[in-house]
Amino acid sequence: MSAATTPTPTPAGVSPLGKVVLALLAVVLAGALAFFLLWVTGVGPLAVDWIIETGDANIEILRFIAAATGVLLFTVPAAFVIIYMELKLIAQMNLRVGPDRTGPWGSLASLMAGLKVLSKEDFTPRGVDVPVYTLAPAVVFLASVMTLLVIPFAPGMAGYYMELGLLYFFAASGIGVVGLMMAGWSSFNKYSLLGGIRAAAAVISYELPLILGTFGVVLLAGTLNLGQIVENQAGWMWNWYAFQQPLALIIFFIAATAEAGRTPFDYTEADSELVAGFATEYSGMRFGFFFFAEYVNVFILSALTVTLFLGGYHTGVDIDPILGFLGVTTPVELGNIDPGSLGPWLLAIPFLVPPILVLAVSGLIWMVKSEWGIIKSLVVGFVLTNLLVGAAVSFWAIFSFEALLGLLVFFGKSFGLVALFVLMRATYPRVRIDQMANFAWKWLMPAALLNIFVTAGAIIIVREYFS
Amino acid sequence: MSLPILDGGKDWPQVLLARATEGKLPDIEAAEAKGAWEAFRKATGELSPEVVLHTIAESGLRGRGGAGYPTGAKWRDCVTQPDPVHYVVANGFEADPGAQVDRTLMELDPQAVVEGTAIAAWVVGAEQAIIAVSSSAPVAAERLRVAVEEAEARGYVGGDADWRSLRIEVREVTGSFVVGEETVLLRALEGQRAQPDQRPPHPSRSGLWGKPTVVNNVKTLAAVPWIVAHGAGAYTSLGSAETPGTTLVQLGGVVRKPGVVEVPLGTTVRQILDGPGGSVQGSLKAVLVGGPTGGFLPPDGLDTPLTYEDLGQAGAVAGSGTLLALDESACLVEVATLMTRYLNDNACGKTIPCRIGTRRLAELGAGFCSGHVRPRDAELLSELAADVHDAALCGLEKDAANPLLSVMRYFAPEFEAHSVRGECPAGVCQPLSLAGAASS
Amino acid sequence: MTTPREQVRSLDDPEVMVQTPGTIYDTIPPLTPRTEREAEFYDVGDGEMLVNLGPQHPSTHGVLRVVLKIDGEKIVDLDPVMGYLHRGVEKICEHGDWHHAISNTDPLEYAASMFSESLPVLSAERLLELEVPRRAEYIRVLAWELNRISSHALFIGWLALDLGGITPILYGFGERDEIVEMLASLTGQKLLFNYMRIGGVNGDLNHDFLSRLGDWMSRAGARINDQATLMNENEIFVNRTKGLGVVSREMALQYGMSGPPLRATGVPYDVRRAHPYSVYPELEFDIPVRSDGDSYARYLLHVDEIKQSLRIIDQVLHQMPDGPVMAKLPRLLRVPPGRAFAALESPRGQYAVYAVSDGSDQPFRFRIHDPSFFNLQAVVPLTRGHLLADIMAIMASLDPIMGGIDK
Amino acid sequence: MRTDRIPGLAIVKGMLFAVRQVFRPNLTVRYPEELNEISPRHRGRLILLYDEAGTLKCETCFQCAQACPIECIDMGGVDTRNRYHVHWGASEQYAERREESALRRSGRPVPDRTFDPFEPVDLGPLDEILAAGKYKPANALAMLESAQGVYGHLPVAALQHMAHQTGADYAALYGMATSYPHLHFEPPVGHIVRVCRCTQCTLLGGGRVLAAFREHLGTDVGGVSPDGAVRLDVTACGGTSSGSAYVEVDGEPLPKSSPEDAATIAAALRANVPQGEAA
Repeated sequence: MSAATTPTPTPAGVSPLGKVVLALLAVVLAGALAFFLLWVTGVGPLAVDWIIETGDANIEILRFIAAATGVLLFTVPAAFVIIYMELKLIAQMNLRVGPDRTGPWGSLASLMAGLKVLSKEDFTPRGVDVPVYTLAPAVVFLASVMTLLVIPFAPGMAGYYMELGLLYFFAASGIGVVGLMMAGWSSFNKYSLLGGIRAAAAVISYELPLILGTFGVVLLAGTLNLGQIVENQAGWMWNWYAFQQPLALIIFFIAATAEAGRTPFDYTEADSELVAGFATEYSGMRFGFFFFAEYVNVFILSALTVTLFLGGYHTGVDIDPILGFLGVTTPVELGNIDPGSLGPWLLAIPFLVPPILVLAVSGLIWMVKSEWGIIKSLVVGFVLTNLLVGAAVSFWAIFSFEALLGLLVFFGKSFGLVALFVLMRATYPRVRIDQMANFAWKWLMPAALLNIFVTAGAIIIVREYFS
Repeated sequence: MSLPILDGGKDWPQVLLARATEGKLPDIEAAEAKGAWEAFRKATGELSPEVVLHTIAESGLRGRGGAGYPTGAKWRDCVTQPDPVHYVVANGFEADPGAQVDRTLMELDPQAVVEGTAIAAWVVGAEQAIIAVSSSAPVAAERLRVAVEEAEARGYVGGDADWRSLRIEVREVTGSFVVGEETVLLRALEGQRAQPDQRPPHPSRSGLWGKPTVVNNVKTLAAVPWIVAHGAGAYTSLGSAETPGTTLVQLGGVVRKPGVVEVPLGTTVRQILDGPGGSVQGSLKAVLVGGPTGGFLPPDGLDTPLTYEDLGQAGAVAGSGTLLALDESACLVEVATLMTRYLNDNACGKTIPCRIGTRRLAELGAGFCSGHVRPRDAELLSELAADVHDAALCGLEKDAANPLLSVMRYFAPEFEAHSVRGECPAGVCQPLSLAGAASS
Repeated sequence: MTTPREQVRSLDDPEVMVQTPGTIYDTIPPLTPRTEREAEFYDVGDGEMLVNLGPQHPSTHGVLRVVLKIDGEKIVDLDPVMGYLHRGVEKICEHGDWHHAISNTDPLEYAASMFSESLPVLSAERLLELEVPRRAEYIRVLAWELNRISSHALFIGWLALDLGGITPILYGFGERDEIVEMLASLTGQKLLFNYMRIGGVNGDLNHDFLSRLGDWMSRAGARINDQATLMNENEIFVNRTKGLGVVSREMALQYGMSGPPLRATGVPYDVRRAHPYSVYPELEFDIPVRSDGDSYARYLLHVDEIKQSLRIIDQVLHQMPDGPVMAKLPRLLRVPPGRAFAALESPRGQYAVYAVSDGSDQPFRFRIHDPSFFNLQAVVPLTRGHLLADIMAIMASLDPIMGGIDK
Repeated sequence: MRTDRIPGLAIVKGMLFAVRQVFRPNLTVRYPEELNEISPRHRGRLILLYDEAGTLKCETCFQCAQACPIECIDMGGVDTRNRYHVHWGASEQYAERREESALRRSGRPVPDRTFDPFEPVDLGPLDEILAAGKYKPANALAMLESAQGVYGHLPVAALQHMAHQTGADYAALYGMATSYPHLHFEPPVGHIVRVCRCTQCTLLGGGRVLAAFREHLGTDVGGVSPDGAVRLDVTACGGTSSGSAYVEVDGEPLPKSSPEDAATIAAALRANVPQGEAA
């Protein structure tokens, strides 16, 4: 350690970043080598042909698998977004700040909650009926995830266009309740037993109005294929079934809250009575599944409401007449607008649209973050709009304008309804189980039946006398 | 400064002071002539550690440090510990300022102590042994070091063969009265703060540096060679049935011939006083047995035999082995109070009952002496004494209240004299100004 | 006659042994029942189940265990078990002097500790016939009323939380925090104030407290009105509480209930008017009374009482005289021998103490009468036959504080 | 469902109200950034209190300070034997407690000698002792003894330096030193009076002699007279005292001792007259 010899900077091993780069380099070299070998020995082209050939043969299965994985992968981030939205919204309503430590404005709070739940030990208490106990969360989660397959997110972008889409939807979501009862029964705890049985009672009394509620729409649409139902609601806002079936919408929405176990009816895990209802004995990722399943349920039911009643991915504004007014004569297929035909308005777009967008976004930010001051929210707004527009344009380039617009509109409506669910959670106390049951049988069921008769009658009259 | 050696009664055996040669510095040749290290050679040569341990246990030898714990059991407990490293500590730290019993033994027959330590270390399998001596006895420490060097020269210890590689070290320790306590001494040897530790675990399980350690009084270790040489049966025949063997007692006070004498356990206090002590000058008022933590025995209590159990019942304790005869000129209440105050000053302060309790006991005693007595004081004193005894973490605290308690038990009229009539039978007490006590 | 100790059978007694785990319906059979009511309660019919509600449960306002015998959702019978928070405060008070009693009785009604700590103060003053300076009396009334508002704000929040609404509790705490911050600047503490002293109060009003009180008065009770708008007409809340746990006049008087549960049945009994103490006779305020005695009436009553308390605070601030805040007291306070019964109107009812002094500086006996002890007993007849979710609503509306009940 | 009014109206009103709340400023105080200002009368702060009789409620026995897991107990004061004890533990528990002595801030006049500026001491020899002891707190006793050998006593500067170097806590070293009677804090004195406190000497009036010495030297056993001239200490006669209690003055034993002699000797020693004339 004498100071005489000048200490040469011995490389204390490769820095972490160096290690990553080295690994990548290795992979790339291996790939190149493999490719070169395949190509030289002639095996490569044969393999490629074989892949293409078998692919064509059963494109359907491949498509289904792609759709299913896409749906599965989509649910988890959606659940994170909804959890964060609920945390933040309820906090603001309670004059609280809500999560604001993890990530900007606490946006990573739900992600952290997910990781925390992942890292907790899922402990199996003694005296538990082990097979049923471990399977319950899987059943509940899968049930709610499978239903997403049939919902049309955007034109041409639904998991699988099933003829009996709606029937499949209710069948899948029905299994969820079985999962709840499995959990309630197997965890050898009186409170969770009560929670499980309450879930059963809720299903019996609310599944019927939920399904009967949709009969009106089915009668009007004439098909169970959700994609077709949404197509029927194209054009102006009043084509939406909500305006033709207002009563059905209300019935469906109330039954949906009960189905999802949301606040006026969240007796399955009513924390002030049953501690944590059916999920009392669960911990770690198993509890995480229940937790996610509940929020995915909320999203699915609001998505279904949007699909059935609020015109799915349609903007509710018939674009053609406006274009006519703007002097655009040819029936415009949104995808290939001929810029030239816009005439003077073409200039408007680059100058008017960005500032309006920026002002809108920063206005929104300024309202939420009043203490930031105008300049800061403007800056943040500007950055955010650029990101959004960038993402939208790139999405547009990949798919198509309709798909982009459809997706945005669909998500806007769905998350709007989810916000409504969250609002209800903030302001409502819990309904007692017997009040809930007789409300379902005495009010919702007759209303749903009445609605079906009225719609049927109307259809017959219209077909008979007007067409 | 050292007291004369008195010759014991007619048939009293000489175990510890067999080789006590007056005046001349005992060297190893003379000692060996009289049989020193012979037991060590016999043990290490012919016998195995297990046999020696068995003989010690059979002999019923009990610790002379004051607690009277059977030495055989203590060694066996230490031997059975899995930890390979063991220590042996000879406790020559004589805490009682008024006693020089251990010092006399160490000065007159250091070989016995060193040999006993060596045998103990050999049995227990200790690589290192420490003989702790109080820094107020430099002569004893010097002679012990000489004895150790001679033993190393002889090759008994300090060699390099496995069991002969034992290194014996003589360490001078300075500290207050409480350092005489087993665990406190270990802490002092480790250089830590001199405070006792919770027992169990006993030092035989985790002592010096946390290793199993055998801590024995020098008197106990000095008896070990004699037992190994003469066999267990011979030792049990000496002294009383449940506490065989002899111990050293120091006579003082108004006895005609003060000095140190070797006494078989079980002999009564009266025999010791009248025999070697040459009976008492003037009228005997009380006998203090056991130094500052001992108890006062009334004249009619002199027949209690010198054993741990009987002394315990009588309210005294073997302690440092001092017998002080008091005549009418001593005011027992004042002496007891001063002894309690001494114990409080020398307490380590670790437990509240000991640090505060003994102080309040001293104040109560001073209250009696100076006559400021509150109605419930006597009752409060006995109650407080019981509490201090129960909360004891070390020997000092357990016996701290013995003086006052024994005076209240046997000399109640003297207490009444002080509290009710406010005058002192011995005419000694003026308003005693205990510096701290009176003013607070 | 075998004492209860012998009746306890050891765990390895086969009959007591727990059967093989796994069946959800097995319960450890209780000890041999001591009373015939216990015998009748513990023989479980078929289809019935014994469930423990508490002692560690989210909505039992402290540590209370209720053994429920339920048939599905319906509560067949219930047996509340109390004593989990029992520390023997009355006995402890006998060992400390009268000043210690103040800090001992502080945590009894921890949601409104200004009242429970005044017990030893009022009873000692009554025994000493001590004349408390008028300014101290006014400051006491001010502190009482502020504490009453914060306690009512909490009550409304708890009631809503027990019924599932999660927003009103936040508004309640918003209101309570402001008041409690104010009292902290006056007394130094936020929950257990320890502010009352025998012969007056611990400290005079200071600038910090007055400035906070001033700007709070301007928007006093605003957040409680927020709670009211959220809950008063809300159909779900009204359905859950209207006509639930109806307490009749006779039943209330028979159970010795007091405070809002009693006034909800039409009996206008309020200690501030019935046995006036301190300077209440000089203040005008009326006692809100309702007649239908159900949980909803009790809730509305609390909202009205807050308005009355605001009126009182206004008057007190205007009539506040000057002068000392503490009477002269000997260093070693020896209370003359005798007996005194001192009562005051706490947010939950009549808080009273029967104090006996034997002339020494320590109270001889300190019998505390806690209102929630009597109010909570009504839970058993009220919830029998109702559903599991109702027990929360009824218990929350009776507003029990376990600290005061178990003492 | 009671429908004397439009059924859903109140619920909708409640929801609209909740939405309006979103835009009102929220009440949370974000703790680490914004601090709720504590009222001057806040009673949560740990400040040493006197009991009614005005005596310190605490004997600074250090047990709580050593037991405190987060070392937040900051204590200083005088113990019953009038020996000052030192501060212990980090004092940044409350942001505003930057100054050294919580006591001084509490406005109570307590002699706090530790924080008087102690005069620096030549730490050279101490470093050698520390090196010999391999800076290990386990050898603290040996190092303290050799330090006393060098300086004649244990100066505060030396103890502080030793604490910093070995990493042992200052109070632990101080506590160690106080538990051994042969280690002293006061600078070396001119004269030392040693009195034997064995039972034999007590019987011969040792108690009264010691009391007299305490009174005239103005200190207790193990202490130094206020003017720093004489130290009162303990010795052991081993039971050989006869006639009167065994007393040593500067090493030579007195032929006989009595309370009166004690008074004269004490006075003489303090007047710094060589011991010869006083006897």
